[in-house]
Amino acid sequence: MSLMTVESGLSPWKIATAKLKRNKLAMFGLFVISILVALAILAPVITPYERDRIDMFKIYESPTSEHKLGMDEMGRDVLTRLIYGARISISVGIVSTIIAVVIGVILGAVAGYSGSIVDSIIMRIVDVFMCFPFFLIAIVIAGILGPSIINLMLISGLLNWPSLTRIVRAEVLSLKHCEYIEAAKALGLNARKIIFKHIIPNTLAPIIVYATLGIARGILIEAGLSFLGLGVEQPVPSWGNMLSAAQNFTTLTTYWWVWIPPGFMVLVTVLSINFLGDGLRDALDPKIIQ
Amino acid sequence: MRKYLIRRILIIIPVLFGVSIVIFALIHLAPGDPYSSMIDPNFTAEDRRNLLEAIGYYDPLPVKYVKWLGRAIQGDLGYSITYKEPVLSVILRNFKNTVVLSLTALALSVLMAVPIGVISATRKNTIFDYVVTVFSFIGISVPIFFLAMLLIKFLSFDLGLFPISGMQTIGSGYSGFMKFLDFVHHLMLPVIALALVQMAQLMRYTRSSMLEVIMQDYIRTARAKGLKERLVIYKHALRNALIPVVTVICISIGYLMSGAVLTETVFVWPGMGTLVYQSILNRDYPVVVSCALVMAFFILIANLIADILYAFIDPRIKYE
Amino acid sequence: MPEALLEIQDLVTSFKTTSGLQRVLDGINLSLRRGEILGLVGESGCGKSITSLSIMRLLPQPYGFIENGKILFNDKELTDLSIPEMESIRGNEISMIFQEPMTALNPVFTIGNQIEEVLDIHQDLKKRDKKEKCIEMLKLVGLPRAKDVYNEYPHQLSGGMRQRVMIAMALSCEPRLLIADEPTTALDVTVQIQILELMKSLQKDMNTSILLITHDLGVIAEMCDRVAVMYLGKIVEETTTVNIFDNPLHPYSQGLLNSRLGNIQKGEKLICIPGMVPTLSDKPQGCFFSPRCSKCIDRCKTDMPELNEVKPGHKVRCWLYVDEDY
Amino acid sequence: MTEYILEANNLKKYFPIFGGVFSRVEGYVKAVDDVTFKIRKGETFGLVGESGCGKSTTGRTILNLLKPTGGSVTFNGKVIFDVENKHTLNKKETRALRRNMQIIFQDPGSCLDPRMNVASLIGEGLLEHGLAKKREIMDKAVELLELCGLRGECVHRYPHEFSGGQRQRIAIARALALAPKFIVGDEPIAALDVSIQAQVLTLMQELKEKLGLTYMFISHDLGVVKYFCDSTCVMYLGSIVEQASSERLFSNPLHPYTKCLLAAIPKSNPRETKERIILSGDVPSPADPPKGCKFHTRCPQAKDICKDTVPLMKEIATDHHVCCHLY
Repeated sequence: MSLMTVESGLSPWKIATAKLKRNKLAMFGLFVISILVALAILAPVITPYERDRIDMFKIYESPTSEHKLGMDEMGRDVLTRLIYGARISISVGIVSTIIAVVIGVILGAVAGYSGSIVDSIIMRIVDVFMCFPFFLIAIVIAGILGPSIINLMLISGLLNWPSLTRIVRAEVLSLKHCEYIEAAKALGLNARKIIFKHIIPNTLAPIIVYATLGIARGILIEAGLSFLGLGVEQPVPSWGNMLSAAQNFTTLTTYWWVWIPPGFMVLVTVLSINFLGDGLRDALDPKIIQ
Repeated sequence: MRKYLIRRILIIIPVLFGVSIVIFALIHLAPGDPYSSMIDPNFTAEDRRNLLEAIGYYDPLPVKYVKWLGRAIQGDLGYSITYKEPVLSVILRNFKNTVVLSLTALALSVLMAVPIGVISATRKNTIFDYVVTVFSFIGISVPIFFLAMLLIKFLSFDLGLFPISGMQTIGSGYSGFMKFLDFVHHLMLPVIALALVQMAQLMRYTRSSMLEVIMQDYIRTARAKGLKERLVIYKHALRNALIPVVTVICISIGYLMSGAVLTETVFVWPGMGTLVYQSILNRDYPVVVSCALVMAFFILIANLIADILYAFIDPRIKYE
Repeated sequence: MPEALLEIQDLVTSFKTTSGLQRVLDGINLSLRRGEILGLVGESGCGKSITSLSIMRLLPQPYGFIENGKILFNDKELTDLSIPEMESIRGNEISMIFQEPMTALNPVFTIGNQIEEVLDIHQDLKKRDKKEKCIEMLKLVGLPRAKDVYNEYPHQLSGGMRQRVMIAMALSCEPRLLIADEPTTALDVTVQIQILELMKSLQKDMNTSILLITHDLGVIAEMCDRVAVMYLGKIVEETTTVNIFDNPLHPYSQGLLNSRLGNIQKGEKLICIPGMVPTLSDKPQGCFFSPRCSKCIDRCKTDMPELNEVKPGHKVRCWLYVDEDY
Repeated sequence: MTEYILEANNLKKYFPIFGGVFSRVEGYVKAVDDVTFKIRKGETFGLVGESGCGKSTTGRTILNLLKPTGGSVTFNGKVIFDVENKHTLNKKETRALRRNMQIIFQDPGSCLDPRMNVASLIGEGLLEHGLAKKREIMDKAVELLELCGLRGECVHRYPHEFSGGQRQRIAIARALALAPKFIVGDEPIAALDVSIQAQVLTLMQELKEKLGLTYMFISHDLGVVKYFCDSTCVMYLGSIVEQASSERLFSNPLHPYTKCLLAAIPKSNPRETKERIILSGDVPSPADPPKGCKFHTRCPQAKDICKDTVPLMKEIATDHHVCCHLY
């Protein structure tokens, strides 16, 4: 055995990685996201000014060589706050997605695997959540709970799980009748082992895709709620609350440098994540390995 | 078919029950008691207590829930603190405007998105398809209020093509047809903002649904019959591709309303979104919560319509 | 009038793939006489379905295309025809039935609608005549409740009934050529024989030629006058059905016949063709069958033999029959 | 006395049909309806029938992969389940049973977990039953692969890198890993090409001789069954209609359905003239089978009695059972 040349196989993951690398839009998305994450982590090192430093004489100063993106309504450097804002926006996206994925996957797997009454109860709860207009209910809860980052993460996470539950359930249901699951049963594996060794690894693809796109959704919700003043509060900068400066009509029409950069950042970030998510969807498509 | 419809309608009941519980929970989560501002501040604590007891403030939760549900079914959603009138009449006034806005946007986006999605699918991997794909990616990625603000700044303020906000020109004294034109003029920009975002989603959906259908065996059969390619696409493929798209259109009414909340706020369009936002700022919780209830009900109806339409366009449902 | 209804000459069909062009059909020569049933037999991936799609010019777009060769149908060169000209031939002069009756009919239109559509395109009939003709066709293919079926949707019919509907649709314009791509593979044995008998009797009545594609030599024995055996995009043997069963020449044809279990006695050892069909991107040098062939000689490993007529009406692509008189 | 490895008595498996407004059980699809058979040690037992006749369900039910609705199965003298007497195996016994009974599925595309390599696919059962330690898995997998005619170097490859026939060999290797005595083959060659079918069948035959296996071979292809099986059962709509040694069944079929089936096999040679009994119509729905003899609606020899009386299984000759009023 040791002398034999062993052929290393192409695992589905390797194929997916290779496929993803060929997808230009997805690689572009990944590249942009990497830069943004690096910026967010390195914010204190690379920003030219202190985050909350106020220069009363430069309120609404237009972009200059000193302040590349100008100054905001309180005389703070927009570029600096923009880079710090990435921290909040991205972490809200990630944390809320983790919450949604944990709830969604567990409930979906339980509903799909157990079937019968448990399944119908979980699915009715999903129906209830799905029939609230997502953003409206987020505003209502945010309004009641009051603005804070933690509330923001919770709201976004707690409202985002139902569709994942549906996806995971459908996936588990179709896997349950798959012949290799039956083969595993015939080998004597118990339910727990079948779920962890066969079902979960094979449902991972849609979960990864959903989670990726979920981060994008989280960032959009942060932007929306903070824009309305129901999310992140001053002086902590987030892209959403920077945008809310444009609620002031003069700012909207004249001091474009205060609100266009954060809006643009949200767009670019969400777009990159969507590119990546879509690329992942194609790359992880199980059809290619069957 | 009838069985299918009855089942669909019956499924709504537990969902409505769930919705009402969530709403009721929200009412109770809301800070402060909604009555304090309605009671004469000169009342003694004793009087206050008696009064609150009389309206059931100290009842146990289940009793309160049943009473609340009973009133809600009769259309009594409480009393607005800021508007000093029943919540329902406030909501109905604004609801109308939201419906006009979102349905116009929906109609526009469907009319644009479905043909573009179909063409994009039939010309997969052409320049047209790439442009459509990138455009729809941008559409699903842009925060709608940011898009709205860009439209206001560039189209309304810089170029002066559209009014900046509201539903009509204040103090213009327009009447009749002119008034309607003025209304349409105000409507256009928010509709464009909403429709662009909605279109992006529908386009993607139509395209992928179409791509899937084109691969089916019966499309090959249709071609083998000698059918013209145009008929193959617009009769055989489209009819099948539209089945899931129609469902998505109905369901997207809910998302449209969500998008409308932010759009309305930016354009100061006096709809549900503006009402919710203002009420939150005014801490007028009965209005806030009731808005959620009305919207949920509306979405539930939209989903039901989706199911019914589904049964009509897909013959496989009728006979099951 | 030429004897051959369909004459395929040096047909090369290729697919664009991520790893370059792949020749799925590699110089097919085939002729089909009027009123004849020609069988095209081979294992999956040998290109038999692609042959039929090439004739119909319905190759999956934008990947598949005809690289070279001629397809003469009734003196017309199909590869030169414009799209509208081709459309007027499809379903009218050449029609086709497919393997999967469950998915080959459009689920959202009634059976009547789908059959009338063919009449709409190719014939100028009044509305009432159309319906009459349609019901007549349904009766012709042995559907007992033709009038009801007319208004029904595909999902209300069983697989066998759907395949009958497909046949009715294909024959409604009395085509000269019917291409049947594995028409009974998805059906049960008892239904298969119903469909085969139906096709045989209709073929006699209408004097249609049939190109029958199958992997099942039993179906060939049942139906065909002549047969062509395909392997990896090439025809390796072409002769009468009787010849192929009595005296197969190509080692691959012999192997296929030996692999059939029906007429081997229990306990007898099966003579298998070793190995498996190579992939298109990995075609062997010389004769494509040489790595699996038990009679492989040196020459087979370097040169591809031609399809030679070694006996009247018996063509074979094999070095064993080239120089010596066997 | 012949030794039976498996006996199934009055086996039933019904699937509920949900319907109506409240999704109540409206009826049952009687996929397997009172089936009784015995399999001798060391034989290949064939189960043939058209799609939907319940042959696969029978195979899965005797393996306990589906919960039986009724009846009992005895394996190697041990009762696996007996629904009427409420006897089932406990977890430990079930596990032990799994070692002795394995299954090979029809679709080589979906019977192997696409995310596991060959070594872990084959090793899974070994580890589960403690038959090999982790470091021995590789050698054992190589050994089994070579036994099944694949090169041992392939152990690190993934299912999608193999052709259909090779995957079926891997599936066989996986089933053999536990050294079972009895293997159910659920249409194991139906999805394969003709030349590959012969290869896989030869492999199964060799393994049977080498390892002393007993097969239950489920197929719709009468030619394969005739060649491969020692005794054969014909099923129609969830019931066995005829049962005999393959030799007898194919030379002297008694039940009209068996006759029709045999007559429907395409000719093996164009010169052959076959007498055809063409059945009219399709198989009725198993949710609503005809009363009396289930075959009477299509039977060319149906009599009045067939319409309302269910025929009983009769032994016509030694080892030849038929379920028909004609006999």
